[in-house]
Parts: sequence; C-alpha cells; structure tokens
Amino acid sequence: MADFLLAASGFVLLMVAVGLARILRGPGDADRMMAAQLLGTGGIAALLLLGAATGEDAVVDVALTLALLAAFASIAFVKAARTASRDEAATGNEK
Amino acid sequence: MSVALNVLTVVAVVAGAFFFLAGTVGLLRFPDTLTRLHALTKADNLGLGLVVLGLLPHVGSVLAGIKLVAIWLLVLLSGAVASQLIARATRQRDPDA
Amino acid sequence: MNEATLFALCAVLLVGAGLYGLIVNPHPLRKILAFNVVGSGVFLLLGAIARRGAGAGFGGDPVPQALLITGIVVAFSATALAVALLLRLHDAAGSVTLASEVPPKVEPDAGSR
Amino acid sequence: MMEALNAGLALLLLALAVWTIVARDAFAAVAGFIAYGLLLTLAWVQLSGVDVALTEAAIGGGLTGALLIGAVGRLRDTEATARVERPKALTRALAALVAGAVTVALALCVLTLPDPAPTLAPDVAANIAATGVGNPITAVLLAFRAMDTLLEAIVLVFALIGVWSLAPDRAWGGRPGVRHVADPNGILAYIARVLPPIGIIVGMYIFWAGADHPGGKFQGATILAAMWLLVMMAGLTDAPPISRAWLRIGLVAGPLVFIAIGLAGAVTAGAFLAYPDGYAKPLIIVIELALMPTLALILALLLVGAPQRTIQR
Amino acid sequence: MTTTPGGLLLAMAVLVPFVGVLAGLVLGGRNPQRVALLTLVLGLGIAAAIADAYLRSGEAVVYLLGGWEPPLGVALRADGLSVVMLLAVAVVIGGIGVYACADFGTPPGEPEARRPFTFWLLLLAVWGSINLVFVSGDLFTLYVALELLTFAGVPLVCLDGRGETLRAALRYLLFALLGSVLYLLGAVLLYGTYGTLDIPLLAERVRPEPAAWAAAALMTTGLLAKTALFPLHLWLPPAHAGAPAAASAVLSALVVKGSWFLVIRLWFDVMPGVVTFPSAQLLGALGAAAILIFSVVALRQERLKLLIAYSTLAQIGYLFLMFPLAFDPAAGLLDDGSALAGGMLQAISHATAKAAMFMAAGSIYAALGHDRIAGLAGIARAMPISVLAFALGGVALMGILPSGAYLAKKLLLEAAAGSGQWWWEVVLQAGGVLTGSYVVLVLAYALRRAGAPVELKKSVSRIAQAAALALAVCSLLLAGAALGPLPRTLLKNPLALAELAPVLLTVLGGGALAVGFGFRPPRLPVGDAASAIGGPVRRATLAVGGAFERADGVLRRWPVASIALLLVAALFGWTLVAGR
Repeated sequence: MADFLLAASGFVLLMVAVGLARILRGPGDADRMMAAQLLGTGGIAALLLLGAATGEDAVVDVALTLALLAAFASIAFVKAARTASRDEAATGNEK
Repeated sequence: MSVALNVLTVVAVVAGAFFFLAGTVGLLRFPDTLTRLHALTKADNLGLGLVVLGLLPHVGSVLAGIKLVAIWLLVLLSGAVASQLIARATRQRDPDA
Repeated sequence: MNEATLFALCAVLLVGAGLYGLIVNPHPLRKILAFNVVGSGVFLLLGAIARRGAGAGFGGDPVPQALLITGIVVAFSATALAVALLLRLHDAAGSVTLASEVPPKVEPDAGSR
Repeated sequence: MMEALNAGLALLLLALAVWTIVARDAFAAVAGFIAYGLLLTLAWVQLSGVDVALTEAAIGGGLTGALLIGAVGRLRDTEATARVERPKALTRALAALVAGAVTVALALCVLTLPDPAPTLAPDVAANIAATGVGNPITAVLLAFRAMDTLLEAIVLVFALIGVWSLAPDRAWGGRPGVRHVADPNGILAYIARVLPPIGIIVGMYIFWAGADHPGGKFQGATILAAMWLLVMMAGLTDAPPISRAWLRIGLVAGPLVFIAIGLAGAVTAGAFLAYPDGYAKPLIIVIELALMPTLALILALLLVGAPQRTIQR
Repeated sequence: MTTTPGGLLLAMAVLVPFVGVLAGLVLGGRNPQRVALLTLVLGLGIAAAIADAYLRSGEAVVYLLGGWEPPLGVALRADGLSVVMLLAVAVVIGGIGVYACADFGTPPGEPEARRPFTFWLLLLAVWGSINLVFVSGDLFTLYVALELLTFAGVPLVCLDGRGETLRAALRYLLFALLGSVLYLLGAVLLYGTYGTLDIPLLAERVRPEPAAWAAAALMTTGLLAKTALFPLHLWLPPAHAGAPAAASAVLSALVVKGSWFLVIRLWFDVMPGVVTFPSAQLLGALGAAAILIFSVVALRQERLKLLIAYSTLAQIGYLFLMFPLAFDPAAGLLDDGSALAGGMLQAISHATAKAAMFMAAGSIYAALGHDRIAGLAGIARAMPISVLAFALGGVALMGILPSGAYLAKKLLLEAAAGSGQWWWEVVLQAGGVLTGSYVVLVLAYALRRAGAPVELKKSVSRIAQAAALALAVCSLLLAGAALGPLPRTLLKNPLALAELAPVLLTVLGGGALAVGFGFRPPRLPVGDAASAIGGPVRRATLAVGGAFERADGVLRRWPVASIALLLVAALFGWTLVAGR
C-alpha cells in the first residue's frame, strides 16, 4: 500500500511539474500566478499521499497550513496589480 | 473489510491522479488564460477531493479525518476565490481575454 | 544514495545557483530572491545533516532542526527589511540601481545633522 | 520508489531555483520562487523535519510569497533599466566559474562527511524529560537553546524598527502601508470573513500541538499574521497607527515576558532561562503564549511596511 | 565546563541594552533618549564588573544559559579579549551617546519624531548585539548576533532618508547578507562534521580535513565581507560617509569590529591548528593592500567624511596585520602572544580615535554647512575643540608617541622581528607614514589662516565637541596600558633619538606623501626650484593615485566585488589545503 501511495504522490508531482513548465513561461502574470496556485493544490495532494505512505500523521498539519494560506499569495497578487495600476493612473480611488 | 477499504483507496486515488492528469492536459492544450484557469481549478480540486476520500479510511482518529476534509474544503474555497480574483484582474487589464 | 546525501548534494547545487544569481542579476529584487535561494540551500544542507543524525527514536537530530526554524525566521526578517528598503529607495530616488559609481555629492544641509 | 520520488523532487527543486535565477521577467521569477518554497516543504517532510516543513509552509508558502509579489508589482517600471546593467558575457562566465568551483568544493565536503554522523539526538533524548514537553524541537527551542529563541524574537523587533525607520518624517506615528479598499460585498470581503475564524482555530491548534507534536508558537503566529493581513487586504480593517499604545505594548510583551521568566529562573533555578523543577512545561507554555501575539503582530507589520500616511486626528 | 562567579553579568551585558530597546519602543516620545542614557551608565558598570570578575579569577568568565552544558546547551564566555572589547565599546558608546544628545534630542513638548526615536533604539541595539558577539561561545548564536548587528547597523546608514543613503544602505544590507550566509554555511559544515557549535568543544575536535578547510575559508570570507576588508569593501565608503555623524561613528568605530572580532575567534580559538602560514600571509597581504590603496585614495578625497571613511578602510587593513605576525612557524599554529595583544590595542585605539574623528568632522560639517577639505581654512580658530579632537585622533592612528597605537605598533614590530617576518615591519612602518599623510593633509588645511574670520552657520554644542575630544584623549591614554597589563618596558623615554626618529619620519614622510598624492596639496613654503623638481614627481604620483582610485572604482562594482568574494574564499581554501 505504501508503495502505491508513494507512486501516486510521485505521479501527482510529475503532473504538477509538467504543468509548471508550460505555465511559468507566461505569457501573462495571471498565468504564472495560476501556476503557483496549481502547485498549491497538487502539492497538498502529494503531501497528503506522502504522509499516508510514511505514516507521519503530523504531515496533515502541514497540508492544513498550506491549504489555509493557499489563496494568500494570489490575493496579494491581485492587490499588488491593482495598487500598481492605480499608481500609474494616479487617481485616488478605486472600486 | 480492510481489503474493501484498500480497494476504495486505490480506486479513489487513481481517479484523483487521473484528474490531475486531466488538469495538466487542459493546461497544455487550452488556448488562453481564462480557459486554462477553468481546466485547472475544476480538475485539480476534484483530484484533491478524490485523494482525500481515498485517504480517509487510513486515518487514525476522528480529528485527523476532520482535518483531511477541512483541507479539501479550504482548498476549494481558496481555489474558487483566487481563480475568480485572478480572472477579474485579467479581464480588467485585457477585456478581450 | 540515501535521501540525506541526495538532498545535501541538491543543497550544494542550490547554493551554487543562488551565488551565481547574486552576482549577475543587477536588479536588487532579483538579488534578494537569489539570496533566498542560497539561504534555502544552506538550510537544506543543515536539514540533510540533521537527517544523517537520526537516532534515539528521532527521525532527525532535533538540534539542527531547531536551528533551522530560527534560521528561517531570521532569513525572513532579512528579506522583509531588504524589500522595505528597496521600495523606499524606489519611492525616494525613482530608480533602484545599485551601481552608484559617483560618491555622494556635497549637499549643504543634509548629512551631518 | 522512495528514491525515485526523492530524486524527482530534488530535480524539480533545482529546476525551479534555476528558473528563479535566470527568468527574464521578475514576476516569473517570483512565481517560480513561490512554487520552489512549496516543494521545499515536501523536501523537509522527506528529511523527517515536519516542524521545519510547517515553518516553511507558513513562511515560504505564505508570507514571503506575498511580500515578494507585492514588491514586484510596485517595481515593474525598474526592470527595463536593470536589464541594461546586466554584466557582460565574460563577467557572467567568470561568475559561473567561481560559483561552480565553490559548488564542487562543497560537494566534496558533503561526500566526506563522517559516517556515522555526529548527533545530539541521544543528548536530547536523555534530557527531554526535564523539560516536560514531548516535542524534542520545542525542548531545544525553549529549554536547551532558549537563548536563540529569545534572540530570534529580538531579531524580529529590530527588523520592524528598521522597516519603520524608513518612513517619511511626516508620516511618523501614522498608519503603515496603503489603505486597501475593496467591495464590502465582493468575494475578497467574503473570504476575509470566512477564513480568519478557521485560521485562528488552526493557528491555535498548531500552537497547542507544538508542546508534544510538530508545531509551535512560530508556525501558529504566522497563520494568525496571515489572517490579519487578509482582513486588512480586504479593506475590512486598517493597519493600526504605529504610535498606538496597545500596539507598542503588544510588540514588546512577548520578549519581556520571556526575559522576565528567564530572570526568575536565575533566582529560583540557578541560571538565566532555567526552569525550576516541575515547572518547566507550564513556564514554556506561558512563554510561548506570550510570544505568539508579539510574533503575529511583527510578522504582519513587517509585510505591511513603513508608515506612509500622516496621522488623522 | 561550569558557570563561574560573575557569569550572570555576561547575560546582563546583552540583556540590558536589549531591554532598553524594548522599553524605549514601548514608552516612546522622548523616552528612548532617556532610556538610552540610563542604559549607557548601567552598561558601563556591567562591563566594569565583568572586567573585575575576570581579573579576580584570572580565568575566562563562563555562564551556562539555562544551566545546560554544551554541546546541548549554549554557553556565554568572556576571556581577556572579550573583556577588553566590552570595556572599550562601553566607553565609545558612552562618548557617542553624549555627542548625539545635541543632534538627536527631542525638545520638551514635541511629539515623538522618527530620527531621534530610531537613532537611540538602534544605538542600544548595536550595543547589545556587539556585546553578544564578544561573549557568545556558540557559532550559531554568533550567526544570530551578526544578523542582529547588521539589522541594527543598516537603518543607521539611511537615517536621513535621502536616495543616496538609501542606496548605500541597500548595498550594505545585501552584501552583509551574502557574508552572513557564507558564515552560516561554514558553521553548518562544522556541525555536520563535529556535532557541536560550541567554540571550546570545536577547538578540541577540529582536525585539518576538507570540511574544516571549507568552513574556515567560507566563514573567514563571509566575515571579511562584513568587515569590508579589501577587496570586499564596496559598501563601506558611501554608507559611512553618508550617515549622520553619530551614526558614522557607531558604524566605523564599532560595527565593523564585530565581524573582525569573530575572525579572531575563528582563527585563534576555533581552528588555530587548521590555519596555515600561507593563509595567514594571505590575510595579512589583503590588509597591506588595503593600507596602501585606501590611504592613497583617502588623500584624493575632497570631502572630509569620505576621507575618514577611506581612512577606516585603510585602518581595517592594519587590523589584519596581526594574523601573519601571530603565526608561530615552529609550532605551525597561531599563537596568542604579543601580536594578538598589539592587534587588540590597535583595534581599541582605532575605535576611540575614529569615533572622535567622525564626531569632530560632524561638528565641523554642521558648523560650516559643508565638509570640503579645501574650504577648511580658519576652522582651527573658530572650532578649536573639534580640530584638536581630530588632530589627537589622527595622532593616535599614526602610532606615534604618546598613544595606544604606538604601543600596538611596538608589539607588532616585536612580533615581526621575533618570527623573522621582516616584510611586515616594512608594512607597519609604511602604514604609519601613510596614515600620517592624510592626517597632515587635513590639518594643513584646517590650521591655515583664513582671509576673513570663518562665519559659522550654526553654533555647535560644546558638550558634543567635548565628547569627541574626550574620546580622542582616551585613545591617547591607552598608552597607559603599558602601566597595567602590558610590559612597562614598551614605554621608552620619548625624547630619546631612537623614539623621536620614527615620530619625525611618520610626520615628515606623511607630509611629503600628502604633498605628492593630495587631490590639491597644501602650498609649499619653498621656491620655484622645488616645484621644478616636483613637477615630474607630482605627475607620477597623480598617475599612481588615479590608478588606485580607478581600481577602487572597479572593485566597488557589485559583480566585481562579489566575484572577488568567491575568489577570496577559493584562495583561502587553497592556501589552507596546499599550505600544509
């Protein structure tokens, strides 16, 4: 069973890597941000499978932390993009 | 009993892995940001859900089970929010996308 | 090859890659990123060393693992300070280039106060 | 199977690090670095460092990523000028040569590390009972090497003073960062209402688990900080002016409690940072409990940045 | 290893300034200054008490934190070196604190302001961190201490918030971070090989082998980058010249000494048997290059603060001459004899003298509104205290009687003669002459009479000027060390020809160099005949000076400096392996 879970973990990781290779190249920032988001979900899956395979229970807590902070970088990205475009326009308000 | 549970695990995890594969294929094949976003979030969240389902029989305690389900729900939530925010940011910058 | 040696070698390569980036990338933000790569390489090496020291029922030597947590926090503080300094430089000077070959010029009312 | 997985992980780590270094676009490099941080978390698990993995997940996956993405967005206009400054091919070749030489030398050292490896694990195992905690890393961080942990808190205070010192004079005492405005009924506001309660529970849980299982004050505090930042970014609350008394008290409370308990130890247990017999575990928990809000405040404020807005009375 | 009497004082030396930072932060308003001044007094007392405890027992003061013995726990240790540095730093910080009251005071009734608030907190932060560097006995705690010192030092550079200084601060921070990460890498290798980070335990376990060589090379190089030894100095001149005077004094006199002190710890305490004769020669050679190049570049500066910054770089070179001199070729290891004593004395003299010089320069800058050296005429009459402080500091640096640096030079010369390394005797004497040159240059301008009395734009606090003078006098009084711990025979009759000759040589030779290399040399009171001979010489010196300045400019480019950093590491590695 452990070997099966490990293999599954490796497969998910491989899928993530292939996706990353495509998407880190862009063209847009949004694509790249999604790449990080994608790796978040895949990474959590791989982590859970790994934890189950090795019997290390506390790995679930690591995954929980990752899940909680998964959206954090994306939100910072959206806010930064908005702040930057506001700086360009030099207007004081936004929606 | 344990054989049945193991079969469930194998089936669910394999199905989950398949969805990760589907998500990646979508990523490689779809033409623009928004369709890629669509492929990615749906498939990956489903994939994670199936993996969690497959691992549930192996947890040692109720708390661990709750944590596993919570992880999936959190990823669903943040995935939905993040993809919507990114999509909106993309649209604002480039309305034709 | 066991995982400790594998990751130790990986760590060494990360250090090398980061050092190269620290030298050749002119943009300070990229230097900060490269510094973080070097730092994570050093941390990974310490992690591998901790793993080598597994024993007494622990999966790794707890002392270096504790040092790692402190190290990660210190590296984060350094990154935060550097980013804040960089953003302030951008606001104050309009550019972030580090190549200032000209020594600071005499300005009558600043500097010695 | 495990070997193949580890090798793949190591290769992926290297590929992302190289991408972070050579990517043309700064944003692409930062996105690569965030992915890199996530993979490092997996590597820590593989190296049996679950505590480290938790720290990496919280810091690398959360705070550092947000910090760098915020910066890269504001520095967009400087990238073109920086590209012009790129050193010539000869310099780059030389840089690759010396970096490569250092790498090779280090690799040789790594391969000649002694076997069996020296370790303090037996020492920790022999003395952990005296600390009353079950997690060996907590025992190291708050008993055997408590000084480092105290200094770590002081490092954070110094970094925050350094960040604040970058404020324009007129903004001193005012609120740091920019005021975030968002649609109060939008999706951002929604998640900023839903997530923090869960985050606080998880943060406290991670903190509480830290006494006997992987976890601890630092990882918990990072989660709390992230939740606070989320609420700020959604415009539901604003960063406090840095002159607020409660804020200043919060910033120093943790280290001061730590030092006070340490000094009490000098009187009652014979050494600074020693705990009297039988009181070790409760005192450790008190210290962690006091440190956690301080750490959360500082971590969040480090991300928010220097004061930028004048005080409005 | 056990805790010795007075051990808790070591923890106090670190904790009291840190608690001061926390108290100042929470009390706010005008309180950071009050807390800082109170801490200055307390800290001086603690340093004195540690010295007392050390002298009483004659052995290192040790404190086991938490009662845990290394390797599991962390110990604080203060040997003679630590005690001397603790005392010296307490005195220098005290002087700087008094000086800074004028610049960084908050008038009653004013709200809390950024500059004074951050200055006082950072002053205490620097102090606590550098004390930790002196007393820590654990390589990882020392890493944290180094980072603390950097985080406290960097914001001091850009207190005035101008773009120039912000850029200097960022360069400083990034290069210092590169240095500390190399240091940490070395420490990691040591732990992986020997299973401890405790200095005395490591000293027992370290053997000459690849990991120890790599660790020594990486840690030394990282620390040199933080100390700004040639050729790793790119960050120092703009940072030290651009900061406010009190901050420059802190940075130049103290902060660079932290990493320098760690090099001593590393070479003398952790791996005295690993370092080799060629590696010590390499370290000394970098120091000699620093003395030569930066003294000449200092002569070509038009601004007083930049001149002092370059003088700091040259003096840092001087501080590394003791390493080859301390090497005992017979035993094949470093030996802590008169060379080490001379080096320490030199460091303390430099700390007090350089703080005094930066403070005096700051007063002059504030009063004149500029610090162009060519525009200093008449200042000696208008601000005699500051010019005297500068002159005394300069005399102390030159190593002529009566000063601490004079004794330091004697000790170093003795060590050079004792180990048969005559080439370092040449460097030592030349270093004194080169130092003399830029001091004479500045004084020649400052002592010149102006056509009209100098109009001061701002009156400068007398207390501040007196503080600078007091520190300068301290560096002279260090000659009294010969009455205490050092052999009294070092002090000779100052009027004897053998003693007078080097003094005259230093001053006159310095004057000649100033005329030759100065950016705009003081006019000579001799006729046309002299200038006819001087013409070609002057052209030659200008060419040499220009070449040095261009070399300095190239080395201060980031890619060059960082490649040089790795090359230095590689060279150290090679001299450690091949020099055996």
